[in-house]
Amino acid sequence: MTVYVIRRLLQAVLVIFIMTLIVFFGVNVIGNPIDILVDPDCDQACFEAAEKALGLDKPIIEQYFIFVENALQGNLGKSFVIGMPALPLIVERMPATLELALSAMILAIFTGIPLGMWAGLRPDSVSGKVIMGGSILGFSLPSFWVGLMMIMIFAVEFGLLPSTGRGETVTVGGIRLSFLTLDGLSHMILPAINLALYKISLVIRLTRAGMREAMHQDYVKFARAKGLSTTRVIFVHVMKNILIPVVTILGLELGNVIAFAVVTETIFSWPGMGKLIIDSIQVLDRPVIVAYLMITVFMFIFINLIVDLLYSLIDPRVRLQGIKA
Amino acid sequence: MAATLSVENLNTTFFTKAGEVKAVDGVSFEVDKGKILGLVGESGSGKTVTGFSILGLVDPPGRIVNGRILFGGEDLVQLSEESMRHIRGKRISTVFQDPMMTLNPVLRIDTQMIEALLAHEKMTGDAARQRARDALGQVGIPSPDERLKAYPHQFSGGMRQRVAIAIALLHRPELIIADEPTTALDVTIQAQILFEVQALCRESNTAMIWITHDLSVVAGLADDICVMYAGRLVETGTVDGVLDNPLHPYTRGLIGSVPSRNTRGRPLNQIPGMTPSMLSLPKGCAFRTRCAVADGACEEQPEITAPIDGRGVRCFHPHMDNPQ
Amino acid sequence: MTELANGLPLAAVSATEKAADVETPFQRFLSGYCESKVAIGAFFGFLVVLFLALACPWISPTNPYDLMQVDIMENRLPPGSARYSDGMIYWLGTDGQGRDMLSGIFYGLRTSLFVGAMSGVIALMLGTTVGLTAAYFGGRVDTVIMRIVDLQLSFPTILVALMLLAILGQGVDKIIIALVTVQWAYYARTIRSQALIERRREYIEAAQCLALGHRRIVFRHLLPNCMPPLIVVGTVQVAHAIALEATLSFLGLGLPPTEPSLGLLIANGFDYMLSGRYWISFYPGVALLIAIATINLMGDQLRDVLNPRLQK
Amino acid sequence: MTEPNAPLVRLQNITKRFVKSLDLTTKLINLVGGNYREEVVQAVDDVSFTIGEGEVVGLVGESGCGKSTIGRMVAGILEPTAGAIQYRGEDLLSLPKAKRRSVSLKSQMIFQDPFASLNPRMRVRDIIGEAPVAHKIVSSDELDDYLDEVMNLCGLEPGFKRRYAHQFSGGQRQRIGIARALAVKPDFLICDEAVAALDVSIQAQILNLFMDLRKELGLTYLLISHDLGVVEHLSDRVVIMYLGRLVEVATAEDLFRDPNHPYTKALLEEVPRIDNRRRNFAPVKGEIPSPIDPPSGCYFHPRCPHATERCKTEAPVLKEIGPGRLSACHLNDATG
Repeated sequence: MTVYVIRRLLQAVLVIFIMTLIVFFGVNVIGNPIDILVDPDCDQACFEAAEKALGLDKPIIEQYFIFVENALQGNLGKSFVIGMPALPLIVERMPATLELALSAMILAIFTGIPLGMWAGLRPDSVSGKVIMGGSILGFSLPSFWVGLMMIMIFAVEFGLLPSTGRGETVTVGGIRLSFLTLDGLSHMILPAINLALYKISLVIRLTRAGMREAMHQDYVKFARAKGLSTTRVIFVHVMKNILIPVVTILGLELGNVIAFAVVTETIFSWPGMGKLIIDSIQVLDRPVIVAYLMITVFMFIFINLIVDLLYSLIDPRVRLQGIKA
Repeated sequence: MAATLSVENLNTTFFTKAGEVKAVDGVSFEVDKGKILGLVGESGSGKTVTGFSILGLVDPPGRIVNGRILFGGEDLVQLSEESMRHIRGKRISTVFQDPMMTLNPVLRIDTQMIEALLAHEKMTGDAARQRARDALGQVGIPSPDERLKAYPHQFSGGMRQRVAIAIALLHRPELIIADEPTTALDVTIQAQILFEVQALCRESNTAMIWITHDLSVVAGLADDICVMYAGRLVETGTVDGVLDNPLHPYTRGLIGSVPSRNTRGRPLNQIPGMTPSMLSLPKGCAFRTRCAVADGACEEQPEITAPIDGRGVRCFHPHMDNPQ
Repeated sequence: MTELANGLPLAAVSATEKAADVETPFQRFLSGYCESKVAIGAFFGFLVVLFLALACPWISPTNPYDLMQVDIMENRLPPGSARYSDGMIYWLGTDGQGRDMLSGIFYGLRTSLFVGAMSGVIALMLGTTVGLTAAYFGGRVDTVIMRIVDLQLSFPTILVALMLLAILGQGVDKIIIALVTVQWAYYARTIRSQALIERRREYIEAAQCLALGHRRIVFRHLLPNCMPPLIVVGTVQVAHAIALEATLSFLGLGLPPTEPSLGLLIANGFDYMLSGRYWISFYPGVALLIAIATINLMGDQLRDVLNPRLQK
Repeated sequence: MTEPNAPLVRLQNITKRFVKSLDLTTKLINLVGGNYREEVVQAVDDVSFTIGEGEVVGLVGESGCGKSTIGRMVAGILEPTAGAIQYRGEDLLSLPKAKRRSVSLKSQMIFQDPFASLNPRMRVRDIIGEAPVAHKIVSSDELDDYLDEVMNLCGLEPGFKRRYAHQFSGGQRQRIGIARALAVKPDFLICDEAVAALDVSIQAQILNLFMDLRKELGLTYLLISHDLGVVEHLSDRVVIMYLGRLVEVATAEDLFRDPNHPYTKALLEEVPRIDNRRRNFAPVKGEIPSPIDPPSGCYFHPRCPHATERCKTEAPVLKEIGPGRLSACHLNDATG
């Protein structure tokens, strides 16, 4: 088990190192920010001065080492556009995105698993087929288009729900949260559903497939032959077997939800990291892009690590392998 | 004395897209207290479905369409699912073929044993744990206290099957249905399991149905034999009677097919042809197309007759020239 | 010899057999696929979409990118309006520049399907090569390749594509590169795991035992049997690629306005939506949905039919 | 039974180890004082025996004893870690590649699983005909006649050539597997549990086919099986294995009449027989140990009723205990 943890940690460090390389050199290929930032009338001298001020005159390798050194101290550069340090800029936006992503995940879990179980238990019933049809639809709907349609129906046509912004927020421990106020909550409903839609379909399908497979296993028949009640067979024997893969995949999907928030945030003008990155890409605000990438890379690696470790804890079969290895 | 279990004219049919499959077709037999009945047949003969029918565990598209299963004065076919649940695991328990598959891989052994106890009896958790531990000890699992906390994959195949048997024995059932429980095991481990099963049945006077394709195992273990072919019983009788003097051509062929010391260097007495598809059985006797003595009469379905006392055979031309 | 043969009912079978007796794996697959009416419907639906996309220069009422045919004055007309010049009906209305929506959707479908299919094919070939290499050579090669694949898969596709496009800029070729980059790893992982399963099966051992060449074993025995899961992954990925391309174009990072895809059409309508001109965003979205849904429905049935656990 | 004059196949001190080596992480941990060792499975441990021309040798053992690994090494699918395999006196492993290919073609294998052993995407004619054409045993023009011949030989209707494997039952599939092997004109068949997955009545058909082919073509067999009934029925000589080591080698007659090694005795005791009614099973105790972590000394000692102190420390060697009989047991030293 310890070996497993150490191995995963080493891998994580390696991945972060590789990612700094890719991110830094990748982003430096994007057009020269000077062209955008500097007044077109600027002469050569003022041009060079600007270059120097941004540290872009040094050789790229040196720039990289400066970048890594600064990054280790938590300094990921200053935004070219806003002039603020990039890291706090992003960290400030993070709660909004995480709030949205987590509510989408919770929505996905609490609607997806019951629906998937139902569809798995009664694959041939009308309700089962409707659920499956719905999940195919959810899988196929382009989420940005659904977002637009939601705005059009709920905000424009019926005026039921607000379509932009976070609404009223409450600051808890220095973090602004929307879901604690009624207004904030009403602002969250549409974006959260929008973001959750694809995941709900995914959870339904995973659960249903797992359910159908598990129901045909001998251990289910044996559990029934022991005289256990149907509820116990389903909620203990089958559930535990399906939840292991479903929870694992969902853990890994959390990263995906955070990334996909880019789209939802753009549509609903949700002031999160995603909106920031799109805006930054459009003006080539290099330090912000780099900072965003480094933070997300870090976040994903952290999430993956936690999920892997949890997985090895909840699945007894993996646990044993870990001990052996 | 009434038999522990009496199956009368059982018919279980699977209504598949490709057509109706009469997996069990008019099967009748009895098992007495303390006796072991060997239900023998090749793959697809309906022996497993017979076992599941008794337990009420036939899943759609299959269902019992006809017949009675008398157990303790009740007809199990007529019982509600809820009453059936109280019989399953308590009065009739089962051991399946693959011990790898029958224990839930993500639940600890103690969970799986204690839930089986609590499903039928009110008792404290401690008492249940105690019972579970004793049951493990009874089937020869060393240091049962520790093993209770283990997961199935931490056991070897033989040990897992012992756990399954321990679970089957928890409530001292009146009947155990064992479906090929030793097929997946090595010879020496199989012998250990057979030894224990035999001893346990004798001690507790439990009736048992041992479903298998292996005549040799039945020969050593069972009191009576039922031979199935294509969903129908073709021959019944005592082990000695059937194996020494098989009446049905299929039973004769089956016995002749088993290689042994007597057949060394000589060709085996094989049955020609293949097992027919259950979707397109020959009309009349299903064995007709592979049978050496079949004639026009066999295009009708033969009924079970008793040409010798205590024997049953479903054949118009039973092999009678060697009566003992 | 007759004694040997007595295991089979020879008399019952004629020596020359009819073609109907031979059920090829493809026929078996086909009859399995046709068991679901929805799947058949999806197939024909997809054929229609494909036809529209391929034939759009000939069947669409106007060429929306021929400025001669566009009247800027007739912008944002609701569905059913008639063209002033010749009375042609704009069945789905016109967009902000006065282009016929229906024609725009046909052309947009063409671009979307092309990008989806193209990136799918390239990613499939790349992924298959890499995955088979990993599975066949094993050892260190395998470890290195699979680390890269894992790394790639641990990052959300949209993020990787977004960054690539930010670096590469807009264009059909650029978006195909981006889509291939985010997709090849799925194919590689799928084929590798399948190849590892198949490699251990006895028919591969039999081929080795018959001293057949490595190339023959890989291409005639191993690869064809690895195809089923690849096909399933392929349909899912093509649907995913189409959706992703639309999303990226919607965000303004995918295709340039000169290569209009459905995502771009929807994005154009975004601005007019709040004023109730729904059709500019609505209809391209429906077209996109139909294209993706038919592919997903087909994929769903393929998954059932090609599932080895359900075969036998 | 006379000792076969010319050995067709000779296995000399064959060893096969499967090693799960350490990865970088565990190596790093070892550097800072960790103690992780490579996981080594000694699947086959210093095994030598011969198979005479025209002989049927039964190789018997329980799961994990390495019998299938031996079969695969003899068939050329796996390479031994150490030792030599001779085929008609030629050392298979040191032959040049092309030559080795043609020699190893003479040994063919029949597999256990009639479903997994046939390529599901090929027609019967390709399954059987691919190798003979590839190796230029027949030209593609003559292939059809050749296939008819081979298929008839195996009791297959030649008219079924265009069908795919899924259209056949288990027994027929096994015949196709046999035809595939015979099509390259082998001298030697390795049958790895070739009838274990079949129903009893079909099993008898295949066993009869093996006997007929032996007569017809003068084939030599290595019959790998856990089923003593099958082995006794067909074999001239029997090799018994336990946990990768040879335990006893004897002619079938001797072995089944008078087994020497306690493990062989236990096996023979416990095999269920049809003429053995309502017996009292008296099983040997204990589990089969894991090959990853085998016991010391004689591998069988924890389960052996006659085990002594010596058995716990010293592994017995395979010794001649009679004409053509070998056994690896310390008890033989004590008695004479």
